[in-house]
Amino acid sequence: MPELTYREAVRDALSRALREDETVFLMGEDIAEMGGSMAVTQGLLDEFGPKRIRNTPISEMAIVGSGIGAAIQGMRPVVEIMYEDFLTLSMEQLVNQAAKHRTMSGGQVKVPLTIRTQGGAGWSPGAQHAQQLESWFVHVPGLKVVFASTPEDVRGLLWSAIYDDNPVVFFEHRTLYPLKGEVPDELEPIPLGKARVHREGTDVTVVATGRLVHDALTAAEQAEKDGISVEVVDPRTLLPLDEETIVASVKKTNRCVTAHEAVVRGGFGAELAAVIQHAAFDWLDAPIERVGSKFAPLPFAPVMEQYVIPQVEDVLAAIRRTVARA
Amino acid sequence: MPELTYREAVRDALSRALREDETVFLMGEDIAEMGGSMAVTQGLLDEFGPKRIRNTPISEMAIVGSGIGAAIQGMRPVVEIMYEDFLTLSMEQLVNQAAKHRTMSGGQVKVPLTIRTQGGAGWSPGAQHAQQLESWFVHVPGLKVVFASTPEDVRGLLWSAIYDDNPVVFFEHRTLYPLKGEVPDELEPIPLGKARVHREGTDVTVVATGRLVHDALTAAEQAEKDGISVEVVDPRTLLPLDEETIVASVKKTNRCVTAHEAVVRGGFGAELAAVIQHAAFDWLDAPIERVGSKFAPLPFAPVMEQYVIPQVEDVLAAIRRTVARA
Amino acid sequence: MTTVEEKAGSGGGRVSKEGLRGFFREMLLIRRFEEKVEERFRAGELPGFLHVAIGQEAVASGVCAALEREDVIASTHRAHGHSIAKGTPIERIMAELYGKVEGCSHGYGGSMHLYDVEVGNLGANAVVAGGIPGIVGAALAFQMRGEQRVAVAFFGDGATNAGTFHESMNLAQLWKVPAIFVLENNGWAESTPAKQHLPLPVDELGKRALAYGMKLIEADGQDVEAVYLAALAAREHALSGSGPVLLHLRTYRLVGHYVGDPQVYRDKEEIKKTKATKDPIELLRARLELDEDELASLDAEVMAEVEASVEFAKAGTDPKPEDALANVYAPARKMDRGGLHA
Amino acid sequence: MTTVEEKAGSGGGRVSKEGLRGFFREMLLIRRFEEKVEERFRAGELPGFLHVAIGQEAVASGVCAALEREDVIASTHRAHGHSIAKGTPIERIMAELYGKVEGCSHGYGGSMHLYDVEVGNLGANAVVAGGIPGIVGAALAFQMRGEQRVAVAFFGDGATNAGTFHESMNLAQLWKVPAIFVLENNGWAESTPAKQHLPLPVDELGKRALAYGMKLIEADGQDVEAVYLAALAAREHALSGSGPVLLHLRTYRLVGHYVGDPQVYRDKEEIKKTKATKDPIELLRARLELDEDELASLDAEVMAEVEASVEFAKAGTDPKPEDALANVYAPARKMDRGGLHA
Ligand SMILES: Cc1ncc(C[n+]2csc(CCOP(=O)(O)OP(=O)(O)O)c2C)c(N)n1
Ligand SMILES: Cc1ncc(C[n+]2csc(CCOP(=O)(O)OP(=O)(O)O)c2C)c(N)n1
Ligand SMILES: [Mg+2]
Ligand SMILES: [Mg+2]
Repeated sequence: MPELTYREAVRDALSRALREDETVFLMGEDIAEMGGSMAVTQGLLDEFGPKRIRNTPISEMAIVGSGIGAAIQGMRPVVEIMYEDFLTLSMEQLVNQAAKHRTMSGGQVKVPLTIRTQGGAGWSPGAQHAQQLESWFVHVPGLKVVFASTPEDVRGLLWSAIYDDNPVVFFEHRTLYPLKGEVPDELEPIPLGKARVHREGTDVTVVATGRLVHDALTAAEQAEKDGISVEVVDPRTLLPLDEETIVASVKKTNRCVTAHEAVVRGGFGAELAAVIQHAAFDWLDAPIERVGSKFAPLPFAPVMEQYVIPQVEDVLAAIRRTVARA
Repeated sequence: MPELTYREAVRDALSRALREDETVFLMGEDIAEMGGSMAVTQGLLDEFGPKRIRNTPISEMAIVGSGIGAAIQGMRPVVEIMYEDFLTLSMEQLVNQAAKHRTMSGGQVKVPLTIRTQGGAGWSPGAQHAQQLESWFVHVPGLKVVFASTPEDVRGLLWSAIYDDNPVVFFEHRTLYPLKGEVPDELEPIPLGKARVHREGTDVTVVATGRLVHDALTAAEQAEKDGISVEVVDPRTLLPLDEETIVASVKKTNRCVTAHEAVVRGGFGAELAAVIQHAAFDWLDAPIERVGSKFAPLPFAPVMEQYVIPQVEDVLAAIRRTVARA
Repeated sequence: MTTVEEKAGSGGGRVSKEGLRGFFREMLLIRRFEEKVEERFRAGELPGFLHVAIGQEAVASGVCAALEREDVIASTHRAHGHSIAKGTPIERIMAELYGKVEGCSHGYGGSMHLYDVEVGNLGANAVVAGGIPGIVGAALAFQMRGEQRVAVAFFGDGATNAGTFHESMNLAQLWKVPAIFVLENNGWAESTPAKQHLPLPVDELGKRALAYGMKLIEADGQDVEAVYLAALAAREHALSGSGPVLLHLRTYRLVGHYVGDPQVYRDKEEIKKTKATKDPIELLRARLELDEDELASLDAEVMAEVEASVEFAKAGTDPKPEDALANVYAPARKMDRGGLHA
Repeated sequence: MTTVEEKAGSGGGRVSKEGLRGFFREMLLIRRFEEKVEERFRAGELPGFLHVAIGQEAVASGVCAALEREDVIASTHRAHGHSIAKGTPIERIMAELYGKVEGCSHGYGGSMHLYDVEVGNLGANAVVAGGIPGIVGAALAFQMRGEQRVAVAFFGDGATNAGTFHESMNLAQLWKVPAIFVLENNGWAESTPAKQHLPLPVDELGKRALAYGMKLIEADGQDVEAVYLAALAAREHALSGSGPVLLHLRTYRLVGHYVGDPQVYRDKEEIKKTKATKDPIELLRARLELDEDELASLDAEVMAEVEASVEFAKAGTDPKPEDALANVYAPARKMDRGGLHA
């Protein structure tokens, strides 16, 4: 099996879709000559030309909004919002338009639009370039929400997002772009709505997303040395949510930790905890622990930044707290 | 004690603050001659004049953003976003600017800005005039979030919001404006961050916000006929959250239902459930039940609308489910 | 949808008397439809939140007559006229207002969300300016596929203050997509008069186009012929590859912002005078020299249609409550390994 | 902050040689500061994400010299020059880039969030156009209180495509607040050249003002004297009650978008030619006829300051990790029954 970086895996899904399907095209800031601020779309301009790899003005509302209009007319646009902090500028189009057109029209239209974006801390960007906002979109009926953590997943899920007939907000994590991993020769579409069990275990389930999947795996290895067997599950699609896989895991392990980089309060971990405590109430031997950023806008200075965002040790400590319960 | 409607109570807080304090002024669409689309600001133009009761263009970003700038310069602006669906247009200013200025500046500035808005279904507005979005803001460090459900509360909390030195997103519920209730002669500021126990009970705690507080009270009365004693708690301030009062109540009743009009998935009830299962794990005798809207953009036709939004019976059914657990 | 023979021969030509009578009938139909909507709302029969465009009929009729069926529009909260003029039968609109399955949005939309994709109505929008960027995207799709179609956004003077408007205009001009931006300038945004919300004098709002170097075409929005000819010219320009057009039409709202609006903010004399001098239907009646009899028989015809639409709507089917969840997502598509998609 | 004697007597006057030398020194300081920043970043000493404004020094210096200390500015991701010119000592800026407590944002901000409220810097903004509406609000506060102060927003050509820009310009003109919108037009938005992001020719971007009827003042952004005089005129206009000004300054980015940008998207010849002909410091040096000796001694002076700022920064205090949570909220105020607040 070939090895790709997470960045290459995103690019591979994009270029295959562009190659196969004339209705697919890209819009976003600096995605053409520069290949995107994360170098994800490098080379695509050369292969597909400026009609399909479209640099846009700094107009996040119009980028998403025109994507919606083109999607309704039968195209499959993939738009890029350079940092997810700037999704804040397109919320109206995402939430009132993309998510609602189908219901409001009584099923007359569909909006096969993919909105790729990325974010994540750990490189001292300060408060406006690293906020993780995925939980907002989980609250919006009509959207689908994906957050992929490995090269294989990001490729297979992006493909499915592009070919889904609904608007999909697709989160990538900035610190994962250089991450390498094996991927199948042929692109395997990964259905939206299926969680992935990364590691089996019997004592506690960590449900993690994005960068925290990797931190959870590291924490799991460390815990193993103390004889704690950790199962790590990545929902991958946050909406619709694969409750079945997640709940089954917790019913097996009887303990649960949720982990993401977003701040804990109001984060996706809250939804997970609410679902799990409800569905696995009689199985839980300890309160569900939530790991995430501390409640502050991200400060610049590295020492403060590292204090705010969750680390492997935070996951490990949460694992330990759950197993410490009688 | 005088009786005021919820609408009059909001107006009373505004006009007292305007009267006492030159730094307070209002901005919003149609708040002047027309007195606001909900008639909340009626009469204020006559008393305070157009310099302080400012009609704005349809520019939700600029309304919030200019409010931020004026607040940093020592004013206490109260801006109105006509429907909370339109908050989607001002998310960038709210989330990246208002919430972060203080941290980003290392404490040099404060942003004493109040953002009033309203929403709520039950009057067939269709999908773009009734979405309840309060949970998004609970996920944003630097903001405070209030959702008041009675005339007394809305008056006392709005006062505190105006005089708080931080940006406060202040939610009113459209269907509550005509609701009458007693208020103290003198305006009593209600501190942000204090929940209110509306009704004491011993079998189950309903933590409800907005319109659902009243539905919860009605459900509680009906449950009482079956011998179920329900405690109803309204957090009132969603951020910061009065975990102490809420958790103490659940530790007493051992059961909990959360209730709001927003859709359940990713709603404020998720955060409540996550907090409560953690803090009251050993006290809970049943899974926490969440009541809220079904997962759909609000359809227009009344039969479908009523099906989507939560009703008294939904709260009652959830109460019954919790007490049915052994 | 009014069809005007001379359409093919655009470029300053005048519309025949026949053509004008067609416009008159359609505008009257829109007027009577909306009056009926007001009446039924006051009678408590119609749920929701309604905005009528009484006084603005010439805009809807004139613009839509210049469009082809395969052209698309996006409308606003004030959508009945646009929808009728784009070709949706009035009974399907009335049924929508009654929340019926037979409605043009199958009861999911309501007055502020009238859709009819078959005739090119991509939906009315209750968020001011919310529909405009979608029109840029539709026009982009037409351009990319080399289709001779235009995409048209209706919006008001108030909407030109929204950032969404700016970004859309800018992007459309940058990419020279075949879009027409129809600025339906009635001088009010709800209760707020132009001078309180526009930094430009109300009649100079066309200057918004200058910020993008966009083609501006202006016409008297109360004169349906002028609107029609201007819209034809706009369509021609947009299709020529020279870029989009801002079509600025000065018009007048003869009634309140919403049905039931007491208009406390508006001078009673001004309302009276505007009604007396700016009614596009009256103006056209005078020009056509329709006498009372002709008018009465036309009116009876139109009223019968409107009454029939109410009957149709009332006899319609209520959605089932659980239908609420039927259209949240488009159904899953088949997908093969390696990506075949169909 | 450069102080120019002639400031009082505005209106077309020229700046004395003395004054120009002051500008030269400040521009050189900004240049050397930013070159040092690049160097320290490449050496791995500076965390985060850095944008320098090499080539745009005349804008920062010229505009800020025309302001009073009590005037306020909002800056962008490209903020060092604005901050220095508005009067923050460079060692406090350098300390910020090193994430130190002594930094102008106490280590919380970083390069894209330089604040110094005491000298009127309300903060740099990492969201394009994000700081503009706040400036309208600051100007509104000044207007409401009758203070003779202006509020100034810096932003680039790319930012003029943002809805936030439009809403802010529009509101400011509507209310005639004393604001100056400084359009620092370098013809690029990151890797995207003007012709790919602006529908107007890059030199005609001042036309954005026409959409609001706003006063436009234009000047050569590479000529610090021209910038200064234009900014003085803009300030006078803004304070006169006639409304805000769009101050359009054509300038050039001689380097990459961010520190480390390989500029693959940019023609090497164009970069070379621009560097050779558009460097505002070179242009001013030639005009002042500074000889090598004078230049060398000035440079040595300035470099010493810059080196000292690095020493200061490195010797600074690291924040404590838990300080991260210290500024999320302003502390509670005392509040009495009935609402006394103090
Ligand atoms: C973004 C947004 N802000 C506010 C409103 C409330 N609102 C509905 S219509 C309207 C006025 C619109 O004015 P204009 O665009 O001129 O259209 P008109 O009503 O005159 O047809 C306002 C403020 C809204 N629907 N959307
Ligand atoms: C809303 C938003 N979109 C995108 C970005 C990413 N970005 C940072 S700077 C920049 C280009 C800005 O161009 P311009 O306004 O001309 O300023 P310049 O960099 O030329 O000084 C972009 C796209 C951002 N910071 N904010
Ligand atoms: Mg209008
Ligand atoms: Mg630029």
